[in-house]
Amino acid sequence: MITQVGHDPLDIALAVCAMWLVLAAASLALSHRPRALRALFVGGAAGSFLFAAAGLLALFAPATHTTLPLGLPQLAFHLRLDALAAVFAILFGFTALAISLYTAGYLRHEQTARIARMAGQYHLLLAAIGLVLLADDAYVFLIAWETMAWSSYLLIISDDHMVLARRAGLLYLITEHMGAIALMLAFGILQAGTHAGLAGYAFGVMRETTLPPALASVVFALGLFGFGAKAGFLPLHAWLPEAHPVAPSPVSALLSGVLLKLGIYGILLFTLELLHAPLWWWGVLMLVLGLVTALFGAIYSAAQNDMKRLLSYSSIENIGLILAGIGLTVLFQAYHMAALATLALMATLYQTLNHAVFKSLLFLGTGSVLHATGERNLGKLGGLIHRMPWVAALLLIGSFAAAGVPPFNGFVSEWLLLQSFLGATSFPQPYLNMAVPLGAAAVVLVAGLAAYVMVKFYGITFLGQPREAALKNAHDAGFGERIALLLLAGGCLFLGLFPAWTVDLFRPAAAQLIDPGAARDTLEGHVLFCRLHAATHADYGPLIVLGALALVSAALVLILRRLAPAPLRRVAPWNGGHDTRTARMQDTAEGFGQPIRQVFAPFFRMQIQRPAPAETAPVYASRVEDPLWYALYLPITRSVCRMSEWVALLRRRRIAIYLLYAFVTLIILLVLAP
Amino acid sequence: MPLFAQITNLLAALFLLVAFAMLAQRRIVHLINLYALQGGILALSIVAVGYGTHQESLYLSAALNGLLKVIVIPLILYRLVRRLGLAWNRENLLRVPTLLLVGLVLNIFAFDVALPIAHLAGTINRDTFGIALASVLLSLLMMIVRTTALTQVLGFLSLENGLIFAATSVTYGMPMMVELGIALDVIVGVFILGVFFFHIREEFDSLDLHRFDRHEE
Amino acid sequence: MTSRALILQCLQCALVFAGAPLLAGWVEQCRAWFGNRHGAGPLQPYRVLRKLWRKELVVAHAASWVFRTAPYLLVAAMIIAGSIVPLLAPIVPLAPAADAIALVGVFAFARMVSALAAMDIGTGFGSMGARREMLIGFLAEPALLMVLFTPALISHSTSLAVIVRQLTTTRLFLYPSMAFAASAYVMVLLAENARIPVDNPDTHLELTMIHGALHLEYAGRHLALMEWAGAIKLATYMAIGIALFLPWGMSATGSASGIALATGLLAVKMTAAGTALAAIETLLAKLRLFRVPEFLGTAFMVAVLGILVHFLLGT
Amino acid sequence: MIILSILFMPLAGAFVLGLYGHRPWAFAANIGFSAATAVATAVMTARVLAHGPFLALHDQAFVDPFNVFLVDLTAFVTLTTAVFSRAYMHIESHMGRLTAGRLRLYHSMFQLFALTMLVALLTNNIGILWVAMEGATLSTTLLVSLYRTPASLEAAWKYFILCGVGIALALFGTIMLYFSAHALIGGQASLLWTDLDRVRTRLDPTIVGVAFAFLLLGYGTKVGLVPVHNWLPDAHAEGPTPISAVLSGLLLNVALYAVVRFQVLADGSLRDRWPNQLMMAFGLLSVLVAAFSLARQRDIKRLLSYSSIEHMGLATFAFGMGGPIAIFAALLHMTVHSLTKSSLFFSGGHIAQKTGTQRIDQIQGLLGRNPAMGWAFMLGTLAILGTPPFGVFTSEFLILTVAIHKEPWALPFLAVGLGVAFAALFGRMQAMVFGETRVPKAPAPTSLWPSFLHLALVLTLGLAIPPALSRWYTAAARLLGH
Repeated sequence: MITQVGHDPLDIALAVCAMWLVLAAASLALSHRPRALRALFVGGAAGSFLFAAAGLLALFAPATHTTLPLGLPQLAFHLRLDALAAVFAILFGFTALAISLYTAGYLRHEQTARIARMAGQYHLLLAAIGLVLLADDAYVFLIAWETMAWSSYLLIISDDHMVLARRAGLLYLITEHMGAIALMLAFGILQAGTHAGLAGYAFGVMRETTLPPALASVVFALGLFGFGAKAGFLPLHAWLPEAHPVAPSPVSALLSGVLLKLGIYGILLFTLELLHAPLWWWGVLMLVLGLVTALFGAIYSAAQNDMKRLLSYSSIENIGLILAGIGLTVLFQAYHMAALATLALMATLYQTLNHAVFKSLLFLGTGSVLHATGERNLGKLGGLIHRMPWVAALLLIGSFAAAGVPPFNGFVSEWLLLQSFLGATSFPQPYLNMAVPLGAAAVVLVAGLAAYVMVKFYGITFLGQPREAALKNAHDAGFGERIALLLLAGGCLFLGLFPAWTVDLFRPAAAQLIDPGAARDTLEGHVLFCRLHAATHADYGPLIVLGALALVSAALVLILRRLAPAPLRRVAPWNGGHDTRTARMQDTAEGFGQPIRQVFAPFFRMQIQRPAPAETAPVYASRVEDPLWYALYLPITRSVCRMSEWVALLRRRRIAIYLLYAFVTLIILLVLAP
Repeated sequence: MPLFAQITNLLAALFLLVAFAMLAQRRIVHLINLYALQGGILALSIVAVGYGTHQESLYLSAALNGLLKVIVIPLILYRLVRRLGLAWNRENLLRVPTLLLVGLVLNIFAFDVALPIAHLAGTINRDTFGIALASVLLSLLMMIVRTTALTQVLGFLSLENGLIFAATSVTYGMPMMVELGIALDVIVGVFILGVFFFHIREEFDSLDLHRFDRHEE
Repeated sequence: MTSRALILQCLQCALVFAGAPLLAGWVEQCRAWFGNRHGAGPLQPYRVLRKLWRKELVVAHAASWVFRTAPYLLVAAMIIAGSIVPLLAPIVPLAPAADAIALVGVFAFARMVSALAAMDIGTGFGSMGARREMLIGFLAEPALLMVLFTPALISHSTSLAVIVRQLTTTRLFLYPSMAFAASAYVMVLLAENARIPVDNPDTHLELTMIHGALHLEYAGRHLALMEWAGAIKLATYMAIGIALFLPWGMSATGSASGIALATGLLAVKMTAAGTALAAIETLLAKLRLFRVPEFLGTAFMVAVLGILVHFLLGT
Repeated sequence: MIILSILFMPLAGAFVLGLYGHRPWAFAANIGFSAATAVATAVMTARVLAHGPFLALHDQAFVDPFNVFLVDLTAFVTLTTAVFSRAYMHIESHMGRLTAGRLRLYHSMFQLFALTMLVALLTNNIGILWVAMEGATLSTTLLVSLYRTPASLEAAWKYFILCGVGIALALFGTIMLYFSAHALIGGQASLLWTDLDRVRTRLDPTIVGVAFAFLLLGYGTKVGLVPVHNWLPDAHAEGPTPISAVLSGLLLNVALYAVVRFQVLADGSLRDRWPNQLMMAFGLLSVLVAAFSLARQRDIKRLLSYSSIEHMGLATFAFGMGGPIAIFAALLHMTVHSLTKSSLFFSGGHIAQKTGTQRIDQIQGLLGRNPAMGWAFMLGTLAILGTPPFGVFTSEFLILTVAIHKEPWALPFLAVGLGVAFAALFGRMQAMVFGETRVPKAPAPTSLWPSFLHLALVLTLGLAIPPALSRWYTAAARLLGH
């Protein structure tokens, strides 16, 4: 425990935000010096480190706040760094540290103008994210939130010559803006409830006020929509698989690793902090929505053939799990089951942190693959483990983590989540008792699918034989990128092996949002294992599992060396006697996804192109489309178009008609005049 | 009722009649004549009001209006018509009876709106307010149904007549400065329109408004 | 933690490690008998292992370190799993390492390792086997978890040791929900261990095999390890089933006599379970691959019914 | 005196440039006269800051917190537009689109237009206000048709007729107001706003109700309120860009200013919320219709003009809601909209000039060749769409805040309007700014710094409102709200 702090963590964090802004401005000045521009990213990384450190300091100190002399006349900028924000500050700082380092290396071969543009936008985005976490009134929050949206939009369309990038960027920004409007309304209603005028926009005042349930539900719904647009759960997910593939890989990592999490932060802020008395059905709604999203994401990611699309659907899946966790937390909280609420909250936060780390790792890894091969399509990769040993080894860790198997980090949060599901059996409503535990099955199904997806992702990219001749020239990641990947893989291992220590990071947040006593007692543990005292009792000791794995395998190796010292001989693969000289004998990405498409066929909107029997160069292709796109997005677009057509009918090409409008309006006004 | 008030009411009725006539008139030259007539009636009614209320400034106003609307503007318009070769052009007006019927309905509506207001008025010739409103609405209607630029402008000018009529007969005149300003605007407007017509004809070969509605979205 | 517990733990590890092939052999022997064949005897797996041991280690050119480390990791993972399940007494020092959920996780880890290893060479069979294996995995896991939830709800813990202690130390009590759980568990066991009707352990025929395809490129001691890991997995699943559904006879205190009795009883239970497995396999026919989801879906439904029954009838 | 000097500068400018507007130095002289006007307004502002509001010229002119900042804004935007116009019109005359005579006309009318707007703002006499508004229409009619193309003639014609009719209706309203006040005040003073304001509670509600209908519809035509907005897109699209900038940035504001002045009187007289409801209805309708119209525009300046309709609708709605915060927000909205929209017209004008087309689908990849132009346009679009940290966000935020308190029924409409407008306008902008570069290299230097200057001001207003400005807004809100 840190006792004496030299500086207020909030000041440090603010200074870092200011520094990022300065770096963004500096990119304008240095726009012709590529080395200096890349050095900016190292500076940004240092800032990220400080930000994470500030978060860590803030965890163990009482929340600090301050105001800046900016903003509206009766509403100066309120800033605050509390325990919840601190958790996300650590997440953000750590992830951004790795991503900044990675980017410094990644941009080595880019054009100077592009580096300059990215450097400016990237650091602006970092500053905006930092400010979102520090914001303590709705005005600052919205400013930071929207600045974050459009600066990330600019990053997404860095390759603006691609039509797809522009389309994706537009979809993203429009979704975000709709969300922001909803948030503005939600904050407005919250503020109206405080009866404090503009000053009611300060979160501090909102925390003191309790809204009547009906209004609170409206706020909740608007907030869920607004933050959902950012986090990307159903049906607001459509921008995710479009934007991630076209964005530069570090940006995808930042999007998936941090930006989605801020949606989660917002939902936590709304449901547990600003609206204090959650209603039980909010929890159920989020739980169902979360599980549906998770299943959707998992199924769809299994059907993808593009590395980054696959990963982005996997992000949807993880966001779904996180949302389910929040749903459980709120459900427990609504029934005042503090211990279980704490458990579910910790599962949520754990999952959030995990996903940030491993998904950034995976996206950065795909970035390196993309750099080395110029290929995003899984069907044209393969065998990269020989060419890119570093990336392959580190991404293996990431894949295991994403698949949620012990002793890696993905499993810890899954375990906590399942345990909280298991506790969901003593609600006053019997049907909740019966229905909620079934959610656990969905979680496990999702985890199983995630493992499937990760085997597909890793196996097809890195294992097997190269599917294209050009892959033979692939090179491993450079130094900066390697450091970043190492950092994130280390993060995965740490989070996986030391759950008890990680959980300590969440205690202050749980104490802030739920109950200090429960936060202290629900989970305990030490370096070897962590122990649960909620409705169920259980232990999990990943370090023991890993130790045993290592010990037994080492012993086996030694014993077998001694007992069966047969020499190793390299031969051509056997393959049941079939020819293996061509890499085309391997499963394609589509082939690997086939069982999923078969099993979940009703969920897909599929187009399959089957070769004719006599074709000499047979091509099999399948395209999986999002049914929600057709069920929701296109109809909305169409109805807007129709509306605007109707409105366009008002333009009649005749002055006489326009005069008639004026005339009729006048008559109407005169009729209506009092 | 004093005599001048009776005269004002009579002039108001004539004013309205001319407005109806303009609505139904097809030939441009006749339209201009009617406009001049309306201007004359307007000037006379201002004189009557000035006489009845002993406001000398209204005589000036009457002179100004008379000069402008009986002489200057009609002259300009005649010249324009001649130079544009429109003198005997006639417009295709659809269903004059229908139009007049609509005008009648408008009239009733205007009187209905004006009634409560007229009751409150302290001035003597309060009933003219309804007539002013009616003639404004009729002029608007005329602008809507006309298809050439020149006739539309005539509708506009007649609308302006109605306004001045309202200003003088109902309220015994606006302050002089305002009246002067209004007059200035009207005369500048007419000049600009004159310039305009030539450009429009140059570009479109016609003053028919249907021709130039194609640049829209 | 007493030294007795430690001894017990070591004993259990050894028992699982060494005894697993025997169980596999016994099942094969029973199948042979049911199929009117003589069979090679329950010790046959040991002979196979010894033969593979001595053979030259042949590895494909394209194989990377993933391929070569996988067998060791698999055996290690299975041994860990086997040592956590209470076998003779509900005293397991290693229990804090993993509860029932983590146990499922360990199996998932092993599955992923074997699937990745199979894809490493880049042959058609390898990746086909990998995807089928993963398919069965994600279908079976929810069912397995629902099975485990029933006893976990009864005993308010997911720790296997706690569950077993709860089930053995209270006086004999029949939980109707457990009957559902047990039948679902059997179905999951069949799927997870590549038995008929989901997979045929005897064949390497490409159209039918799932599990076998994963081993296709392995030879020598690697193959031996893979086979051994499979045997341990089967034994562990049997042990879990016995611990959850037939825990009676375990020694509550871990005394020497109790352990001896428990060992004897375990041998009887295992023999019976092996025979039953062989009988099931003989009676059923192999399903088409895309019927497997239905099969496992049934298992899931049955397990969920078990939970609902638990809520309905209470404990 | 100071007011006379403010009015004298543009008047002198109109005369001088009417004679010499085609000379090479006329471009600079145009800036000079505008700058002189701006200096004079600054002096007046200083006086207001020091001594408070005052009446002048026998009560015919007045300065109060409401119009003082609009006067400043008008002078400032006129000045920056003159600066922009220097570069822009230079290129235009180089390209042979303007003869000497037309250049003279342009410069002269530019100053005259500035004069009419200043008169409209500063006058206390609602009759003079009407005359000035009509003058503004006349002077800009000639500017809209400056190029004498069929489209511009058509636009000017529409502008003239529709605004002429509108303003005629406003005159009728003015006359009725005069009529109703005549009995109470009598004589010339019945047209003075300050006097009308004094007796506003005693004005006859029946007359004022009808009068307000006429006034709202009349001046609303010039504000661009739906359904009497139809002149606006054409006039903006076909005139020279500097004129579009001042039309959108200033004329609409001045017209709205007039509406609000009358709303204050109507409020006092009617004492029910009829004027407010009317303004809210017109405002909302404008927001919605403009938002949905945006989706179908293919011309860059037309696009911007529909956005103007939307924003004026929003400001009208805010004035309609009433109350200190809403009026504060509406005033702020007028300010930031004026700055942002003129900035957008500056950059948009240069874009159209460089690419030789105003059609959106023929413009692509601005960022590649002319990054400054691309960024100016993109940031301007973001700003106008209410994206923080730009000032438009602040005013929209406040408007929504008040709407939540007072008029929750309007929220869905506002949300839909803002959302659709965002999607439509941003989509168009993106298509122009990003993508493969198709834009030829700039033929002549551009003057984008007015554009960036405006954006910087808007950005500052989004982050913090200077105390002096905030005091003005508050004082104006108090004045209008009583």
